[in-house]
Amino acid sequence: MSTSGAEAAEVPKYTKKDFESDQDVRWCPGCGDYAILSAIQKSMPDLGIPRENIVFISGIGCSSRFPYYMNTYGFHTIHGRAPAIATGLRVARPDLKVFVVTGDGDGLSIGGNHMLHILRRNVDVTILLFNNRIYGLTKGQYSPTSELGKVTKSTPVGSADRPVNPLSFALGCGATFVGRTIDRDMKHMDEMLKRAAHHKGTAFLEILQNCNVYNDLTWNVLYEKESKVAHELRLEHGKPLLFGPANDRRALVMDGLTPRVVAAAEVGSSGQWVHDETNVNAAKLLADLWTPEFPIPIGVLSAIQAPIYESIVLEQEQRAISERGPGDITKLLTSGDTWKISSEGG
Amino acid sequence: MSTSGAEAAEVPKYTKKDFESDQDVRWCPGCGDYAILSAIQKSMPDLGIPRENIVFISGIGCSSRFPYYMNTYGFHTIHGRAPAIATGLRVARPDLKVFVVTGDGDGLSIGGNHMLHILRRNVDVTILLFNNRIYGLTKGQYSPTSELGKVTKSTPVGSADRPVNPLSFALGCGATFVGRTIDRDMKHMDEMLKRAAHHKGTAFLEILQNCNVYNDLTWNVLYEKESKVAHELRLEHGKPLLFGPANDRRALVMDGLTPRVVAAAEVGSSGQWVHDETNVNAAKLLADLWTPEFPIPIGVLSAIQAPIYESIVLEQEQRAISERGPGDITKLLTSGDTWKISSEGG
Amino acid sequence: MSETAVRGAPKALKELDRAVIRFAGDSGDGMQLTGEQFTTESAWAGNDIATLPNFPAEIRAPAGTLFGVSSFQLQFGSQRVYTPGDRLDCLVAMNPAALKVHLSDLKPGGLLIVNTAAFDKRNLDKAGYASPPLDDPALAERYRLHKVDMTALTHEAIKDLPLNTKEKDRTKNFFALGLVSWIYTRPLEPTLEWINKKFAKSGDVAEANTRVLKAGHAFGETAEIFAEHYAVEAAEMPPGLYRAMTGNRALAWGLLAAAERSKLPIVYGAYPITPASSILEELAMHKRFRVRTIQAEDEIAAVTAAIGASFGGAIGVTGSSGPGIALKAEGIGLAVTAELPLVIFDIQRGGPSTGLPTKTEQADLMQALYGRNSESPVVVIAPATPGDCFYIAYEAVRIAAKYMVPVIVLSDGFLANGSEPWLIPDVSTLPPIDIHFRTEKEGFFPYLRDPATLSRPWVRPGTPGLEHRIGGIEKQDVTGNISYDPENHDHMVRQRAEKVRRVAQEIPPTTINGPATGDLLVVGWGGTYGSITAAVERAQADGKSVASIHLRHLNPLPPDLGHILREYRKILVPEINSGQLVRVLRAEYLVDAVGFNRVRGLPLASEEIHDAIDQLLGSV
Amino acid sequence: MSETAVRGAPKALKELDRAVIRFAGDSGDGMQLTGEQFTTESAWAGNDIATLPNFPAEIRAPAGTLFGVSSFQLQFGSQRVYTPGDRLDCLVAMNPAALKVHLSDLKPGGLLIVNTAAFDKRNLDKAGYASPPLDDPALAERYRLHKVDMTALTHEAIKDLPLNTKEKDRTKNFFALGLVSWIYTRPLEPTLEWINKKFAKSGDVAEANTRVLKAGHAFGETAEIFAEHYAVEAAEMPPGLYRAMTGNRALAWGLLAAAERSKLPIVYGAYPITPASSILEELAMHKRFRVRTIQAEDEIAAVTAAIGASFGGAIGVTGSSGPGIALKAEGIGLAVTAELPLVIFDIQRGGPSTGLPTKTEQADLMQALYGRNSESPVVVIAPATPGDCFYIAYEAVRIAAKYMVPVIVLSDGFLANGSEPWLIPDVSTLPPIDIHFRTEKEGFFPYLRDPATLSRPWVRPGTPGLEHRIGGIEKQDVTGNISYDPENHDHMVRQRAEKVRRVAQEIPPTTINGPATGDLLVVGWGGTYGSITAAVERAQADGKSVASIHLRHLNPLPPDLGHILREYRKILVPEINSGQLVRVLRAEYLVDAVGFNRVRGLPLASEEIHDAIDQLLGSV
Ligand SMILES: Cc1ncc(C[n+]2csc(CCOP(=O)(O)OP(=O)(O)O)c2C)c(N)n1
Ligand SMILES: Cc1ncc(C[n+]2csc(CCOP(=O)(O)OP(=O)(O)O)c2C)c(N)n1
Ligand code: SF4
Ligand code: SF4
Ligand SMILES: [Mg+2]
Ligand SMILES: [Mg+2]
Repeated sequence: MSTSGAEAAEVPKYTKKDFESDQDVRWCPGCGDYAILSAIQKSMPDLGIPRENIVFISGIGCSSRFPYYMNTYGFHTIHGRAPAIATGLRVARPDLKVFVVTGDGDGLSIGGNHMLHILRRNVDVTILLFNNRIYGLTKGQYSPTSELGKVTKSTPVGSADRPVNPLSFALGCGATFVGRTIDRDMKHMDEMLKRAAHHKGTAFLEILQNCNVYNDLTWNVLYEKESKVAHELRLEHGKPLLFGPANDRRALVMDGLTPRVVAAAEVGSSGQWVHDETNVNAAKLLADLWTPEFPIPIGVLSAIQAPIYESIVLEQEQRAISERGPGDITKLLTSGDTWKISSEGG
Repeated sequence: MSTSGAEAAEVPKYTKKDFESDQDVRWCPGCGDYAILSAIQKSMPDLGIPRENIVFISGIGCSSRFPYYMNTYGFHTIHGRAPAIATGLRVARPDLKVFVVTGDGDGLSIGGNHMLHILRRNVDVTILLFNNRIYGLTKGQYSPTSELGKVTKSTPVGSADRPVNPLSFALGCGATFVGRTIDRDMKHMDEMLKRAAHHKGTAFLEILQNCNVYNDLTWNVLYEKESKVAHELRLEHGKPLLFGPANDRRALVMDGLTPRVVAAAEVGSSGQWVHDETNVNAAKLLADLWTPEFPIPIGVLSAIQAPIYESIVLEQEQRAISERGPGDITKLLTSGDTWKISSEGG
Repeated sequence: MSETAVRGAPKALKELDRAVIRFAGDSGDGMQLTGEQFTTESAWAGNDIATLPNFPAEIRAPAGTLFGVSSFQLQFGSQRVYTPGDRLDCLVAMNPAALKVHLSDLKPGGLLIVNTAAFDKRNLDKAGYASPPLDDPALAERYRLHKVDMTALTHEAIKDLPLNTKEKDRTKNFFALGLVSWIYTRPLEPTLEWINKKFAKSGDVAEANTRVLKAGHAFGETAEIFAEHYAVEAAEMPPGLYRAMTGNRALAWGLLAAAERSKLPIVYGAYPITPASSILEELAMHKRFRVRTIQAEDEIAAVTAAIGASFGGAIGVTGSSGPGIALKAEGIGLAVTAELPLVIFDIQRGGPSTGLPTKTEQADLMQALYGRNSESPVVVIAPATPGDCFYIAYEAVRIAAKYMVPVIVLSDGFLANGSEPWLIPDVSTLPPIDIHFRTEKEGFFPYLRDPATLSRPWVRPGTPGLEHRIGGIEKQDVTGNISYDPENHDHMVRQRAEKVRRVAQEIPPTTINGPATGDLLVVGWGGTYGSITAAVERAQADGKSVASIHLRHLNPLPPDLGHILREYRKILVPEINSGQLVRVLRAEYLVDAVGFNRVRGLPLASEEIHDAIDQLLGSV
Repeated sequence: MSETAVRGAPKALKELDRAVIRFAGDSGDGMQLTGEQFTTESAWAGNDIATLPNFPAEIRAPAGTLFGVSSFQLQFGSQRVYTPGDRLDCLVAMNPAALKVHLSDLKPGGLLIVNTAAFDKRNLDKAGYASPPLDDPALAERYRLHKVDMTALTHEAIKDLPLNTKEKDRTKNFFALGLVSWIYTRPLEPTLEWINKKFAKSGDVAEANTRVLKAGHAFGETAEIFAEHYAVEAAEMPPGLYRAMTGNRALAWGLLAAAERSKLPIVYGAYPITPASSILEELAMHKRFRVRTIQAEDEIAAVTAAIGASFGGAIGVTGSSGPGIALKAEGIGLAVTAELPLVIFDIQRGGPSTGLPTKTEQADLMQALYGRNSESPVVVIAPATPGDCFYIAYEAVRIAAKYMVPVIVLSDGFLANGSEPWLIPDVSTLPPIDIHFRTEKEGFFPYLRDPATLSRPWVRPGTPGLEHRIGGIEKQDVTGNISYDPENHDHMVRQRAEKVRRVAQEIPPTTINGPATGDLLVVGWGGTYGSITAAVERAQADGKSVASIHLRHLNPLPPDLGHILREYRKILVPEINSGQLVRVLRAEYLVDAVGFNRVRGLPLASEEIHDAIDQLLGSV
């Protein structure tokens, strides 16, 4: 099934404007969410799906205010439950294109269990996780992605929890599409949003986002031009894993089962590690990499095909109907052990 | 902190009997849980911890009935929450040795979120997950570890969900100890139980368990002598990954980033893949392997050291006290902006 | 029980108007099956019937233990039977533990049939008998004791069949069934048919069960020990086609009927839990009705998945028992404010917390009414009997869709597993479930209310031009836009409450069982319907001025209720809780209603209710 | 407000006995800080004070928008001040949106001070003003309007300082503070001290704020436009050392006191949620008290972690707001049946569902009483004022530990953020919290109950010889072994209920504010204490036969309550919900209590309560 129904309908020519709702946007001035909103609105026409067949589901958080600003169907639900609601919606309506917008707290703290299960079920939903490594809406407590030792309102002398890596977590849950992009890189966001939206099955896209009020510049290493060039590793299917400035190109290579960074010059094209989106093992290795020892991978880590939960559910229904006809309650009620009591009876 | 307190106290010489409670064991005759119970009772004396400093926490399920049968402190709580309860207990009482006993439903379905977070926090708790790939206590519905297409009471024409792999999931959550053993291999269980119990931080041990009533022989490949020899891959730190019968020894090797099975003879000791418990990348590769293409890894996949949540919490407390002295409520109440109102006042 | 001799039977055949029988044995002894078959036979005989299965929380509790005892009780009669019965006319005890646990419920002079083979030292110890109870002469004095070595007789009957001892042993419950079937002159046909269907593939097993069943029957016929047996005439029941119906199956089938009539798919999100799991399992077998089941990761996902389905234009339904319903509270609150249809089945069980998973209780009424943050009103209804669950489920869907509101259905473990002969309805006579999704753009607002029901329009995503956003934050009436305006909030709180109040329009006049005015009114709800009715009819037979009413609608309450309550000098409210409905009635109508409350995980005994009536009237 | 001229002041100094002031502006305008500083100044002046902060759910709502308006209201007086006041004597509006939102609350003839600089076209549009409101002559007729270009005056005062325009702009709220401080003759010292402490590191900013504050003050002194200003004498207050106290800080500090007196560590498990988060944040700063905070992954983990801590022999505490409390229901049920101490803070907010996160409400009473599966009784108490939160938190721990029972504390958003001058108590005078963990093996049973409290023994794991297991399945009394016995279950249900009833022993006699018998009794609970008391005292002043009582204990209810209720002809129950306590009282005592209910996310206006009293009495 998937969203075929949607693709069937004939589609007007849309522009970004067509996806802007009439609601006041209520984020703080300077919030990274503005850029993401505009990137998503911009990417919508590319879907080739009638606007009325698109639904945005979110939980609670600054990020989760998102659906109000999209001129599509939308549901701003409760904290952490968007993946479950989206699952129910897809089972009821496999003809709709469903997006989930969530945050590092909404999706990985209170919503962690639903995230695990939507990923393993591979429900055909595009999940956009805005990761600002903080609880924004509740005014600045640390989140499950905050660095160990993070000083926040709720951790005046530093947090005691090791953070979860959203990509490693998603891969450990069996995700079929895992990617990462940045709020300050419009072009890359646009690419990634399209890739994620077109994936069949659950697409998990982490969007590094700036909360300029409670966790400003947490991703600065990827904001400042120079450090971005030095540390960002662009993943492209079929391309070798090279990064760094032209004058100091570096290569990521495997040394047995341990990744290493070497001067690009040192490795012949044979020794290069060529990115393969279909190799989940490689994706798991890449997901764990971060500065300073390693570059920061940006792009599609993994994209594979696997059975889709609601497709199987609907196939089972179709098969039952085609094999034995649609249900008939009267037939059912009178089936099996029954007995008559005639009016004289008793 | 960790369990030092416990180790300090002087310890009587225990036998298995000392850990058997007076409660009737209420599992079905033939249930794999009996073997696990006896293995755990047997392994207890090895801990060298006074019985009164040991606590077993469980959720709900056949497996979770476990604490009643141990002559230690025990708490049979609610479905899925044992990891959270154990976290609170450890923060209150870092001197206690805490075990969590859970099932594939309790620990990975309703309890998935708490499992994620205890693993990333690395709370010093030993988690024993009895995986029978079914909901036993509720009489046989499929579980998150059941195979795709599994026919059960709740899925008469087969389940539509891809299962979660407990080991891959745990590794994706940042687990510091991940292992697997089998209810029908007393010796291996004993080894693994001791390894897990001695680990500092969260130890995650999957115990393959037979539910002879609702999912009999689901692990048969590891029960039948011949197939066990053919498919079981024993992981031992520092030993090469070899398996299979003597007359047909096979080796697991890496071909780039893809594991392959080859005849053992073909690979020189140089080409062998030597198991290294401290290499998480390797563990993630191994966790995904299963028959028929690959052998089934049994043993300790990964064991590393990392900061322990409650140790940091307690250190912060100790530091605060040693730097500024214990709290004094009267001092606090009268600190900061205060003003006097004299009886004449007003 | 009135007995009248009947001539010409080889053995004296006495006629009874009702009988209460309990089969009790090990979890492994197949007592549930035995009881179910005996029920079917009695149904064929045209009796009215009520059943009470009762089994341990453990899956297969170790053999011979007290906590491992499983039992099945039923009452059948030639008149209307309201309950499985309080005290037993006949107890079949397959082992010492069963005898120990159940003997106290057997009437003095009652028929006691024991399988002597199971009374060995080991079993006696496990049951905690110091001395063999069967040797105690007092037992034979107090009851009509029949010691039968069922095991031996069973093996004898099939010694030539190629089955191992364990397999042969397993058929002995059919010996008991055959014997008791003879004692109460039940037809064996239905059981014989069942055997042939069930064991079609394994001829020997079919043959074995058939022979053993007949052997038991013959044993009663011939053995000297049974001086008499009994006939229970067919009951006066409304004519028509009947089937046996259990509460959970009826709930499931009620949903199927609703799916067919509403022409909408139903998405049932559930996480397994006793005693609700069988609804999920039943629905999963009927995919042809476009009922889609989701076994969710937990109860929160189950209810929110159902909400997602309702948002998508399907009927979202979820089901669980008390602990799971507690977890759904926040989700239900979302449906309240999003004003989406949602049906929630709560199959109540003993609590608090994990409590008594396999036992029945009525203690979730307050949770259904108030178990959410803030002012979060929902509709609450409850079935009266297993068969009534069919109509309640259908009604729940109809109301939820018509008013765009969550409806909680309060069933319980007794209704869920209990069964009754059920007159199969003509589904076309059920009130229609008309769904109209809004499609006109003109003048559309997400919270523009229907003047009659106050319900907002239901829009299917996919409808061009009606794209809109809803959510859990307070919203402006009509437009649905986020609003923090104080007056609007107060207004919305009242709108949501008034919408639920309007559901009173759907409630038929309350039927009063007894005088329209009098000394005492007994008010009940849910699964206690049978016990209360039986007790009240007995009191009426005693000539007391007593009536009873049964509430199927608990929120809103029937519009005529306040008036009715004032027509009686006293009001008694029996409940399997510490007094919940009674508090609601006192608060709502300021009447001095008193509760009768026993929380034992069992249905209320009508005898006790009858005594409570006497007491209260004594003090009139 | 009574005014009397005072001689000899450069400008007429009139004396008031109370005044109600509101500072309103953009979220970015620093109105909360301005209000807090004005509060401190008034505290120094010896007034009694009540405050009402009010801010949008959005973190930094875009400038100039209506939903982005943030305000801080306070009432200060020379007599007891019970509430932040209903209608305003003075409104400071820093921009058009603030004017639009708040003007209607200003008394006719009230003082209206606006920052004209913000009244440009863009802001007027955003506020939805078609025409400039300040040009409308009606405004100046209706109110004492003062147009002040605060922005310009601010920049003027610090033009020579090396700060950029944005930084300079940010100080203008201190101009407003200085001006209003002059108008009400407040001492500037506390604010000057605050500035120096706060900006110690950045001299220029300190200098800027100081100058701007003084400039505002001087402006009032010199500018022609202000003909008069006001004095509010110090209030008659019990002598002693005072501090300003907000409700959430008081809850946190109450726990610290309990930790010190009980000598036990406290484990506070919480998941952030408005308006409860600041309790977690406050506690996290006081590790020296052996209070350990766990920011859990969700509310379920928060409550169960607290339960784990209690099992370990610490005081387990958890806190949240309505939606989070709903999620804790199942966990609380476990504590009920495990009979472990547990304290739950519920800082109520507007609902249902996500509702109005930053607004106040009292609608979780029913959830606290009944929001769990089955019969699951807990103790419920509620603070009356911000300062009372300190005593309530301490009391909650004391009761939880003494009775081995969960205690729910119902605070609300108004109490949580509101502040009052608080007489600092001598902690040693608080009732002791004696903990004795059982250590004797002799005769130990996990559910052996104390005859006075019915509480079971608390055993610290680590105690040799007392190894035992507890759990959520029903258990036999005394032994604590799993039991499915029907009679035992009924007995345990009653034991758990009776244990909670016994807590009534802890409740002091109810104080009646007014005549012990009369025409009308007003019954309140929680944060409405102030509004009700003010309204009732006004009615009493009018010579009405009215009294009021305030319930800090909601379950169990005070033993003397039933008797008291019967001494009045009418009973009024004002609540910020649809009528919850009123239902409890009607059900419990069968009295015809009527509710006064407004659910606007705001405290009840004492004026409205006063009117409700008149109405009800009118009908006496
Ligand atoms: C059940 C429940 N618990 C807690 C909250 C409070 N809450 C709202 S959003 C949020 C966290 C938001 O963090 P994140 O998901 O990272 O979103 P962000 O604001 O950072 O974009 C919390 C704890 C809530 N609304 N509901
Ligand atoms: C809140 C709640 N939901 C559901 C249940 C019902 N329930 C009890 S155990 C269980 C699953 C048990 O499966 P697993 O954890 O694999 O344990 P097993 O019985 O297989 O050992 C379920 C769904 C419950 N007790 N509580
Ligand atoms: S608080 Fe942070 S995340 Fe939220 S809107 Fe403001 S800047 Fe954005
Ligand atoms: S149901 Fe299965 S898991 Fe449970 S006790 Fe029986 S055999 Fe063991
Ligand atoms: Mg965030
Ligand atoms: Mg299992």
